[in-house]
Amino acid sequence: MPVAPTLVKTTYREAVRAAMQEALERDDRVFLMGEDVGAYGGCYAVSLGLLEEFGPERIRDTPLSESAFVGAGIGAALAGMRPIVEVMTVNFSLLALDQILNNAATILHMSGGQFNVPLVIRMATGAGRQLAAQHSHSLEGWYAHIPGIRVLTPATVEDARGMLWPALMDPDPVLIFENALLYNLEGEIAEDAGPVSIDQAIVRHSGTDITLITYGGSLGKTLQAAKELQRDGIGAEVIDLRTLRPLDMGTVLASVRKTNRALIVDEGWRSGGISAEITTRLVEEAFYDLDAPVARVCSEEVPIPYAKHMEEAAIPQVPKIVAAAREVMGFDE
Amino acid sequence: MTENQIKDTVFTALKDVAPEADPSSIDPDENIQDELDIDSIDYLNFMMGLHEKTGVDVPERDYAKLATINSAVSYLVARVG
Amino acid sequence: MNDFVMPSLGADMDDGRLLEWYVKPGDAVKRGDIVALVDTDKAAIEIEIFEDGVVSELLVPEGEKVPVGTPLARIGGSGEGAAGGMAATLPETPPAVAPETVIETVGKPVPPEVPVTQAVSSVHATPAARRHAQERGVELSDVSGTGRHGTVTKADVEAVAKELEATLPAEPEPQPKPSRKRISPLARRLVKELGLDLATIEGTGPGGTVTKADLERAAVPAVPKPEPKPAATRVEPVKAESSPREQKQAAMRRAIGAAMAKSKREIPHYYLSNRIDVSRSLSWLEEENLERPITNRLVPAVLLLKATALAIREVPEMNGFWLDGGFKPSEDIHLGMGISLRGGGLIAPAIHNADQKDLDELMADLRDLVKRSRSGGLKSSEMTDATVTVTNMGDLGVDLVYGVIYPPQVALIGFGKITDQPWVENGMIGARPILTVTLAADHRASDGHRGGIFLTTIAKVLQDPEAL
Amino acid sequence: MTSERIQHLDRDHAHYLLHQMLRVRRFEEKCAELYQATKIRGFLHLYIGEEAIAVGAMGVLEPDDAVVATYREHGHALVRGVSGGSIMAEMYGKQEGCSRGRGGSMHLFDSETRFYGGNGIVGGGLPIAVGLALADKLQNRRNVTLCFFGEGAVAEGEFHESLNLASLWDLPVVFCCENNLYAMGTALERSESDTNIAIKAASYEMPAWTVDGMNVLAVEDAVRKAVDATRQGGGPHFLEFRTYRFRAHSMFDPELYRDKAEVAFWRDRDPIKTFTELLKEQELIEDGELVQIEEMVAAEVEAAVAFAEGGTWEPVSELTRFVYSDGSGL
Repeated sequence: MPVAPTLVKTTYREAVRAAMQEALERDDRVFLMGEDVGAYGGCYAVSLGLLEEFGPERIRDTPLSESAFVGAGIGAALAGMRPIVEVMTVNFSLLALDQILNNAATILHMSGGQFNVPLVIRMATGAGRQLAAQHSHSLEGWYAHIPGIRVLTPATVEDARGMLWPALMDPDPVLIFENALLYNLEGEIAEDAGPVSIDQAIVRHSGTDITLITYGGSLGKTLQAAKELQRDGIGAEVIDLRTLRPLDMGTVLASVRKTNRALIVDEGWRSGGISAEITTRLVEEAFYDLDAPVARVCSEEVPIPYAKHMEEAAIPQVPKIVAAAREVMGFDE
Repeated sequence: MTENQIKDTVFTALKDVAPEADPSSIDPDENIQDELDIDSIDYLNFMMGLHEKTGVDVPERDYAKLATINSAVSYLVARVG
Repeated sequence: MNDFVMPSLGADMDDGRLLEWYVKPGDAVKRGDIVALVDTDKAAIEIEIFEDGVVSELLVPEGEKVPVGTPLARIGGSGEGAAGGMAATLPETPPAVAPETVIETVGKPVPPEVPVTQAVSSVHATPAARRHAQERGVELSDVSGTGRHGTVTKADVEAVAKELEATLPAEPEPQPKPSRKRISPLARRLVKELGLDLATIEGTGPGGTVTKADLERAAVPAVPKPEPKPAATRVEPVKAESSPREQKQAAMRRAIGAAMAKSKREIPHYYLSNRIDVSRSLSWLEEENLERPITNRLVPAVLLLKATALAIREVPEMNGFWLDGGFKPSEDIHLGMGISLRGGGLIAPAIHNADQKDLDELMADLRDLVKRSRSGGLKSSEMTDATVTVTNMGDLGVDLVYGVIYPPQVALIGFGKITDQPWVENGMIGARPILTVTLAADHRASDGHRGGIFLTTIAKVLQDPEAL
Repeated sequence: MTSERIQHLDRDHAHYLLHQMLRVRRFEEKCAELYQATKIRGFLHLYIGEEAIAVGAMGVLEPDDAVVATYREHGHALVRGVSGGSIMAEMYGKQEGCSRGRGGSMHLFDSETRFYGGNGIVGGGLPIAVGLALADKLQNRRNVTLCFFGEGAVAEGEFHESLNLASLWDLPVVFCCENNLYAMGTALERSESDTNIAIKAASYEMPAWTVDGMNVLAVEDAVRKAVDATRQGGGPHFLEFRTYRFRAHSMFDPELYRDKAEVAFWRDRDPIKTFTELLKEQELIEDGELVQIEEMVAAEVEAAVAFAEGGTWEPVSELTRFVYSDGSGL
């Protein structure tokens, strides 16, 4: 008789930390660098304790110079290391955008396949903590625009624990976006939880009437919305994309072909966002399977405001998702 | 079948192949194909319609004898019992 | 003797104006010397020569603008030992080569006295002006530009279009787009697959949209969907507006116009024709029809269709599609049959696998298609499946068809009227029923040689009607 | 240049240096010609006038050392050991090119010689060089990374971030600033508050010297000292080479920003011309030998062009190869 795995209670934060701890133990080439990852323990306390355990050579505090230390990560990866570069938040990653876009994503191709860049860049993303416009971006869809990199958006404790190792073993640059609101998320995972796929979406809730497609910080809200829809007799299937590049359209299409209706929930802005990409692919590949127009719940097209009620109004919320789903189903509220 | 009935039959058969046309409005001595802009298939369907309604089997070589409404009517009058 | 040509100083440089010669005939030049000043779109740049020699002739006078690759001067063999030391030891430089692309478009080197700019430059027009010109049927070369550097703008095109309009009978007002029955893509697909009549199905979705649930309600057992959706219960049915026939025709006119404009714009047509003696076919057909009841009779067009289908088997380059820059031949032979609709418009529904059908089957298909075309009962797959189109205009008295290919197909076969004509055979002249068959084919997919074989094959097959 | 240095100049080594400089010069002259004949497209930035720097520096390196360069890098690649044929083929866009025709003039890469590319973004290579050096240090390898960039990069944040990081972490990288006085068309004094670049570098607590970049022996001496010290664990070093490019910034440059007298002044200091004169004066080379070297170079350039001409176009079906290591387009 198979033995059920022992489940342990953990948080998203601890899961990321455990993943890094494991990677540092398993592979000498792995090291962590970023702003305040060492002595401070990480801006979100993700790397707390790692400096003591692995020393300053492998847990490197950097100056506030995103371009230099992300570029240095690229160089170190080119020369055989497996760096984990932590950019404190996606908002600061813009200072390193040149390195990510012009170097990390291009060198393999520009060198005719001679040099690959096995680099992992982790960063926090998302709004919801009243940090106003400069600290609330959700630009993961933006990064997913770039061929040459892989974009992961772990939304669960299992994924936070399991995505790092395969990302480090991937020969090409991988960006991991951790929604800052998830760090306190609690969940149970197997004590020996291992790697998870980094190119497949997953069905988090089954249903037959409408497919809700989401990822990252919006997964919880979408699952909540699915529960409410259930009370109305609407069976919503919730898909967690998990990776924005590659986009696992196979899983999405299979679901939409079943439900014939799709709603995308994305904390990014609507115009030109990942939701637009998914919509387009649905139109391209499942046009004749649709029974209603594809719908989206995205962030409003404003810089995210500070005031709590305004911020809440700006980003996707459960009632909005429920209302949009009902509209797709043909309800006129 | 009276001549008028036959004429009605011709009109009905024509309407079947050219539903948007009004056969009664065309010159009964003009060429039907030209007047109603119908092609050989339509014409064959016309012949089949007449056959179905009157029992007359028009051989191919006689097609020219049914080129106008008047000639078609007289051709049929001579053959319908 | 080598030519010194207008150099290319960047991918965006198409031509340059020779502002000043720094050398004259008889001057010795050596590799690396600056010999002229050239004005480009960006700035005046001094240009250098890459060989040693003596300037024998200046081909382009100062002030003239010439395309990249145009010879500017002739350079004779190195009369003087130019530089000492390093340069002198270099291997002789091959003549500078003009880029192939320029040679193609510019043709021969232009003699200096010709004002080259006019001879080679095409009309400068803004993208909006180009589109507008196309829409309004205005030739860009007829428009004088008032924009920057004489660029033709949309306003310029509009001015010419207005002039043209004044001289032409007024066009009818464009009809509003006919309203379309709202139907979900899925339901649309199912209607087609199940062969349902959309007109009989009532839409109960938002705005009267027909959804899969509506098809289920229409008691169609083939639609699989066990559990009804809540949406199905509470939406008021809204009737789609019926569209007037004129609007439908105007829409069809526009669609044909768009397809044909695309064809003329993109497809390099070539045309071939053959006169065919169809006496054997016709007499065989007459015999055959004598024995047939009226319901089973054949029309000559059937023989032509069958002959065409068989010839396509021999010359498959006529059958298929030009897609994504390449020819995709089709294994199946679906003949699109050009059928004109009374009152205007043209459609070309397909007779499927025409080469595998006997004459009776083809006749049945043809009659069925014509009938349904006229009454509007065609399936959309029949409208889109054709792999090649045949148009028979003989019934209208047309002698010769100059076809326009229906994209993305690659050929159109036209049959004219069968008329008695003088015909010479074995040195003797006689009257024979003659049919002219024409081929309009896409030169990207085939060439005239294959096209010729194709037409000859049709002629040959028609000489042996029993075998059809 | 000290007379002592000249006294110790070995005849073969002198010929090597001259040969290398002529290789770069003639190769690039051919590039200019081929560009105007439209064989080479894109941007073409020529190094003519600055050859002494790449030649003086590369001779000092060990095979496992790394090089990061800029978009003006034909000379660096050629002297580092990337074959002329594969460089020329790259500029032609042929798949036999050192980057399979994916990079062109600005993006020459070669794993054999640890040549980490020409970089098309000013300052973009500095952080990568820091990272390469970090990896060598973390893995206890005694390699040195040589990072070339122009003085225009000094205005970029990445210059300061990278120098700071390299110094802070004591990394084995030698920064080689090729100061040719113009960032495209912007003269140094029009873009820097303090035009003494070595002083700026020194403020990051690393040894920094200014070197005559038109003198191949001076370059060689300086790079040797810096590389040796860095390899011994002396941390990053900084060299500012004063030099001048004789040609326009790129092919499409009317050179409105500098006057001809200035160009003539620097041309008079042509590193090849002055070094040739020196060798003749010291009787380290004879006219016959000079002709021989030129012939060798001409043959090499000719062979490179023939190789590029004979190269093939990569099939378009391979377009999405090398976007990801597994060959997928994702």
